[in-house]
Amino acid sequence: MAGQLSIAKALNEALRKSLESDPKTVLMGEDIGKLGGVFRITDGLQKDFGDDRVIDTPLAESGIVGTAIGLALRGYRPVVEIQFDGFVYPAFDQIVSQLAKMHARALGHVKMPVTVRIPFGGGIGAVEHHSESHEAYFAHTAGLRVVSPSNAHDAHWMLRQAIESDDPVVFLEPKRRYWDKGEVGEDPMLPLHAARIVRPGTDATLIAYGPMVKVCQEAAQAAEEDGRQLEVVDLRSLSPIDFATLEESVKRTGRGIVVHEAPVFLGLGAELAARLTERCFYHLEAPILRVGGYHAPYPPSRVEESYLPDLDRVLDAVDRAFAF
Amino acid sequence: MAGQLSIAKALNEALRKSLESDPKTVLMGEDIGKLGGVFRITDGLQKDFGDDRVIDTPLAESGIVGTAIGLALRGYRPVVEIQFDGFVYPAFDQIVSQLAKMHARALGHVKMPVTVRIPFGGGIGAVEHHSESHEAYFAHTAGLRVVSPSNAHDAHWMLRQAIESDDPVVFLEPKRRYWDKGEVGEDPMLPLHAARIVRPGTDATLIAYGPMVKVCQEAAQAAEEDGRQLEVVDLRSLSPIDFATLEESVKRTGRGIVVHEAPVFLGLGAELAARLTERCFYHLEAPILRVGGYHAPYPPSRVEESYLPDLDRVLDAVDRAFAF
Amino acid sequence: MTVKSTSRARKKAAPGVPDPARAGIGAEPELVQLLTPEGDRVEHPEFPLTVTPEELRALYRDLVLVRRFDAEATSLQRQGELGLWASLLGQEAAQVGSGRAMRTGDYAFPTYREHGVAWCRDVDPLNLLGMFRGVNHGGWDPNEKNFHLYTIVIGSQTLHATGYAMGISKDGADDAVVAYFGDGASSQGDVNEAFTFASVYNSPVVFFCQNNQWAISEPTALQTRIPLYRRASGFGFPGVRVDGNDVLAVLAVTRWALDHARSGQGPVLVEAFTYRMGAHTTSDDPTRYRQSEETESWKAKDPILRLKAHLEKEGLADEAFFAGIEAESEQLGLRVREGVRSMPDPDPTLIFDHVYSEQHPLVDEERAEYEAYAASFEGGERH
Amino acid sequence: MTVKSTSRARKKAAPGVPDPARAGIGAEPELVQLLTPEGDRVEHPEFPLTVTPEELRALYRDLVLVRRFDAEATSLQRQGELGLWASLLGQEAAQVGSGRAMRTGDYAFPTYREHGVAWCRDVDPLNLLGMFRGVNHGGWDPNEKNFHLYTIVIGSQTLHATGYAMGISKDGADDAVVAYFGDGASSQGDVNEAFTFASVYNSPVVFFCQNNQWAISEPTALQTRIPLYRRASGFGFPGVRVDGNDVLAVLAVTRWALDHARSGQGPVLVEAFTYRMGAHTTSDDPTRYRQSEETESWKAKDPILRLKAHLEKEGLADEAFFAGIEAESEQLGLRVREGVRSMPDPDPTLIFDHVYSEQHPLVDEERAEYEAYAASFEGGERH
Ligand SMILES: Cc1ncc(C[n+]2csc(CCOP(=O)(O)OP(=O)(O)O)c2C)c(N)n1
Ligand SMILES: Cc1ncc(C[n+]2csc(CCOP(=O)(O)OP(=O)(O)O)c2C)c(N)n1
Ligand SMILES: [Mg+2]
Ligand SMILES: [Mg+2]
Repeated sequence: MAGQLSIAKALNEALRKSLESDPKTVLMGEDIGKLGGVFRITDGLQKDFGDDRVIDTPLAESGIVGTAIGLALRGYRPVVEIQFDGFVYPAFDQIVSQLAKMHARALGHVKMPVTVRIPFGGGIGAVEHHSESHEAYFAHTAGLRVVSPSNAHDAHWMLRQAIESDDPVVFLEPKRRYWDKGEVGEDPMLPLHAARIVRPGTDATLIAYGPMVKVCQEAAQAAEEDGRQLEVVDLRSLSPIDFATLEESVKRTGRGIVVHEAPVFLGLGAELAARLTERCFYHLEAPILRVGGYHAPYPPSRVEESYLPDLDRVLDAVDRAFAF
Repeated sequence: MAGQLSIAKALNEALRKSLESDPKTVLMGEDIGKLGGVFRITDGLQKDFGDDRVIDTPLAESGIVGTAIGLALRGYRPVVEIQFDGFVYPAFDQIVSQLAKMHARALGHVKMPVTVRIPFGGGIGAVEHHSESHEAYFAHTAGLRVVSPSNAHDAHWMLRQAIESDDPVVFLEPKRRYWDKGEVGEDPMLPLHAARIVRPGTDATLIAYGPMVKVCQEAAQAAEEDGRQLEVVDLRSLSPIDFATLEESVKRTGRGIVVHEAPVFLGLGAELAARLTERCFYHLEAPILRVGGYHAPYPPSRVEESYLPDLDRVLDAVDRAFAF
Repeated sequence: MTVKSTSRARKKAAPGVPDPARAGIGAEPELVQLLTPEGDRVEHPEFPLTVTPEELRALYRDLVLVRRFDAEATSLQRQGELGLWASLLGQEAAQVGSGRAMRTGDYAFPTYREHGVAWCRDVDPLNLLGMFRGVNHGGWDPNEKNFHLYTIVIGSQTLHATGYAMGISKDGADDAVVAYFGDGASSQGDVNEAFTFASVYNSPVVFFCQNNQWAISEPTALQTRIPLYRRASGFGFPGVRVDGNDVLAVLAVTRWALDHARSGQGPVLVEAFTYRMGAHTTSDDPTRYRQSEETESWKAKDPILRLKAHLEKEGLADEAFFAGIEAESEQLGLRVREGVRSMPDPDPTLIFDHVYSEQHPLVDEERAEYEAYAASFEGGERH
Repeated sequence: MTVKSTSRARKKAAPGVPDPARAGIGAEPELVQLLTPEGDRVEHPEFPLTVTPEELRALYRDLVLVRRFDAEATSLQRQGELGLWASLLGQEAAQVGSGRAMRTGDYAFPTYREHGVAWCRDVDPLNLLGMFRGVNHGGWDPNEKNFHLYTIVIGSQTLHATGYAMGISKDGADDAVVAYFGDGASSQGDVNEAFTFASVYNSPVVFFCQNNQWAISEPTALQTRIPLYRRASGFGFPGVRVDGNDVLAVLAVTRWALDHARSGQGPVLVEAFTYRMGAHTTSDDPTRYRQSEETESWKAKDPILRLKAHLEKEGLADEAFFAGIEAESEQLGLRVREGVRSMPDPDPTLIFDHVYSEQHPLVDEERAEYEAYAASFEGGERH
């Protein structure tokens, strides 16, 4: 790609490339046509590819995912946009009972190359239902792949890889980072489900994905001033998880801290902590700690900063890890 | 109650008592009237309380939960039956976005005393969608309380306590144990959200709920022959979790093994392992291990025995815990 | 069987198939209207209405004040006092007409745009602004004015309304419920399930659909290929399309519908045919998807102008009256401005306050952690 | 407005309100029938049908063999060879009539009861039994015979069918889809969303509702207060109620509907008015909720007897023919019995085989763990 792109633009380019390279690729969703989606991720695509391939749908999420499944059965490769995280639940049955299970039900005779794009997470000062992090529901669901990019390069290439995958992929877009810019390289560099060490360190491992990677990088930066070298791992893939990379890192540093916006209770950090503890038991100087949202509905925006993990809460957890 | 009751009968009696004691209690669901529900849990109740209080509904789960919410707003206390675990997903939006959040949305001005009864779990040789363990979806959702009894006494009293609660409760019934009989005492003995040590032991703590409690008790029995004293804790409440009881037990035994039918990956065991490790770090002889379902759709019934945790798989985990 | 026979059958059926192009097209014979855009009263055989001059003036006052409140909120959003606003501009008559048709004991289940209904239910306008400012998610007591919390997840509230109506039947009360929703919402499974429950249980609920022609950027033709009010016929209850910019017609039709519902005849679908004059919300940009000509053409149907024209033609209101309303709306604007600006930010511990109504150890624990953590900052930032 | 006016309006509307008691009541004027229960041919102006004696005999054969297969499966369940069976007894004509109306390129989306449709699509009956025996969840290749997997979650498949039909339109093909569902399913949000998508996109899908009067223990009146075929009118496409026990009428109506759909006129709803003669499934006990009189009364409308009567009256089939069918159905029964009994149990590692189509580290890891664990048993149980 030419130079620096925002995550939003990198996604838009990825959809364009996918529409160009495979005539069976179709986009479906609410307001994705003329409007280009409420976040403009599909901006200009209906104009260029026609409303037969960039399809504005009736206002019904179960209908969107359910008909996408039917299109996939007919040989299409639908990319579905859910307008906001909080509006995917009406489609939950189609995602969990149909999309995720169809391949197994058919003993492999049919494939479900459906990508479900969801802008997720908070920090944008929105009203209720527009700031949720529900990745755990999908990651717990066998049959789905769940990924989330943290930067423009990954946003572009991971979306293309997700669309090319013959399995259903829930693609979680860090909406509050849509306008962050970054270089988009000429090739993906990593397979879809590999984690990436975005900052090497020796004293503790910060594990994050999507919007929290940036927070962890800032925390690591600040920690350096306190003389602590924190390693930061961008998970990228939430299901499956690249435990090999994580295990190597945590065994090296002896400490792990998982950071996500989703509520801590049964959030992704629970699985990361449980499994890494099992794999690294004798290397741990402290338990794997978790920094995340509270067990409460996402709060009104005027207090969301207190709900969301930030640099200070991450460093507070680092202190606790060292205090053990 | 008079002597030994099956779990099914204990539940039926609990519903009867609730209908008698509070005129605002109403039961809603598919086939709960003349048929008495596919598991006969509501047997005879429509006959005795009328179809105005024991309501057969149209075949639409979102409609059932959504109208139950409306009835609650009007001052009723609905007890909803979802016919099988796999059929709750069409109601997921109403449960997660409405039922769970209404109290907070109203800053406490309205209450949601709605109980959602769901027969859950496998082992009954059923077809697809009839054997799922999806407790993690609900436990991860703030605003809901999630409980599951393992015996007739708890089935009876916990259901009555759930119905009396002013918060929404997801009540998970261990369907494969419906016909197990047990004594039902004259009073609950424990608050709804307390765990119970059902077998004291010194060497390791087995943590289970619902259908797996029996398996763990049998495993503890067998382990005794190998000279191992396993403590068995019946969680009873999945959200909130009685961590005080668990922490005390695991610190005492130094080992913990969580057993559930749900897939291990992001199952309830993940949260239990992560939190207990944090609380008991220096007392652990081994990581908290998990025995559960695999990351796969619930399999055809002819192979479900290989999917479900059993005595041998629990003891295998115990061996691994001791081998650390 | 021959091809001939099937094709004949097809020809026979073809007329029965409605033309998608007709979806949402206005000025249909079945559109109930009692006041023309020019402000002239017309009669409708099924929906006669007698209103006193006082009532007419009161309705005019509602319309003007509601519009003023809405305009104030829009500018407060521009000034950064609100994070978002969903304007009802153009839909005042649909909301005031239906709101004024309700009795005190009736109950309204709104979307996020029913500011005019809230006004008629006597809900303090400032209550509506909390969620748009981000200090709460609604937070008022729905039972105080029988006006439920705003619902953002499209369609959900129609089931709550139906359940509430089922409760009314159980209580043997003669109240009724109005379930508000939009043209886009008509596609949601929940709304159609509400139609089924309400019709099967014959519940006292009026489904009030404001067809404002748009669901964000999507025209109604993307939700239905026939006029929306006809949806009701598929579920076995009456549907009526009313001129949503005619406050008198909306009042008459909604009164009839509520009476129909409360008298044990079950649900009614009212389609108020109107127009969203502004953006979907303050974050929306309608120029990307609709022609200004369309918006212009609807200006001529403005709900306030036509009632004003009527009052003037009939000499039912004088300068003093209009001046009085002007002054009153200035007052309202002022009160709203000051009220919003002085709305305090909530304490962060609000996060933990109403997750459950009963004690919950995890919430207590996280609250305690949060408070200890927050306390550690006393005396300035750490980093 | 006066009470008088509203009450007048109410009286006017009352007739428009259907009587719930009428829901699902049969023998209505609009019921399309071409063959009376006595076996006499009648004409229907909109659905003429010319069938050759060969076609009639072929349909009779289908009906008999489908019923025989179903009976065999029921007894195999009793013998413990199947864990469950959902019998189609009584619905043979609805399924054979619609199944035979389809072309090879058309596509069927069944529930869990469409054994007769599967038969017409030339699906090996043994394929259907795997999920009821518990050796798989379906497992056949849907694209081999354009017959999708059985769907258990009520209503879901109507959206898959609609999406598939959207794909047909994109391909510019003239195939069509039949989406099967039941009277109970008509209440599900998914089914009504399918109606919206299909009508808005004008997709070539026939919604084929077998109204067998019951959803487990619930009569159709609990799902709708008017005849189900009228649901279509609320979405703007044609609905037809056909005698579901009349294979000729179902054939004619479904052919017309498919032709209507494939010729670019969009969806059709066909309500096949029939009856579930047996239990919901082998685990159900209908004596708890319905009268044997009702079941008896439907015996007189048996789909097979009426076609047999017709063949005999018209002298279109002789003893030899009927004897031949008998022999053939014996053969089928034998083949099914032996086929089921010799169905091998799957290897437990099937659990891991098709979770994903591409490599997945967690599944690989759990498979390896399972295999190592299973291996540890070689040489007998541990406890
Ligand atoms: C389930 C769900 N999906 C998507 C959205 C996002 N959204 C908010 S308003 C809206 C359009 C609603 O249109 P309509 O029902 O006509 O009401 P209007 O906004 O025109 O008043 C959409 C798609 C939502 N709030 N809920
Ligand atoms: C979403 C969902 N809810 C509940 C069930 C349980 N269930 C299985 S069949 C059935 C009744 C279906 O009735 P109908 O649609 O009339 O089809 P029929 O069985 O009569 O052929 C029910 C409630 C289910 N399979 N799926
Ligand atoms: Mg609209
Ligand atoms: Mg049925």
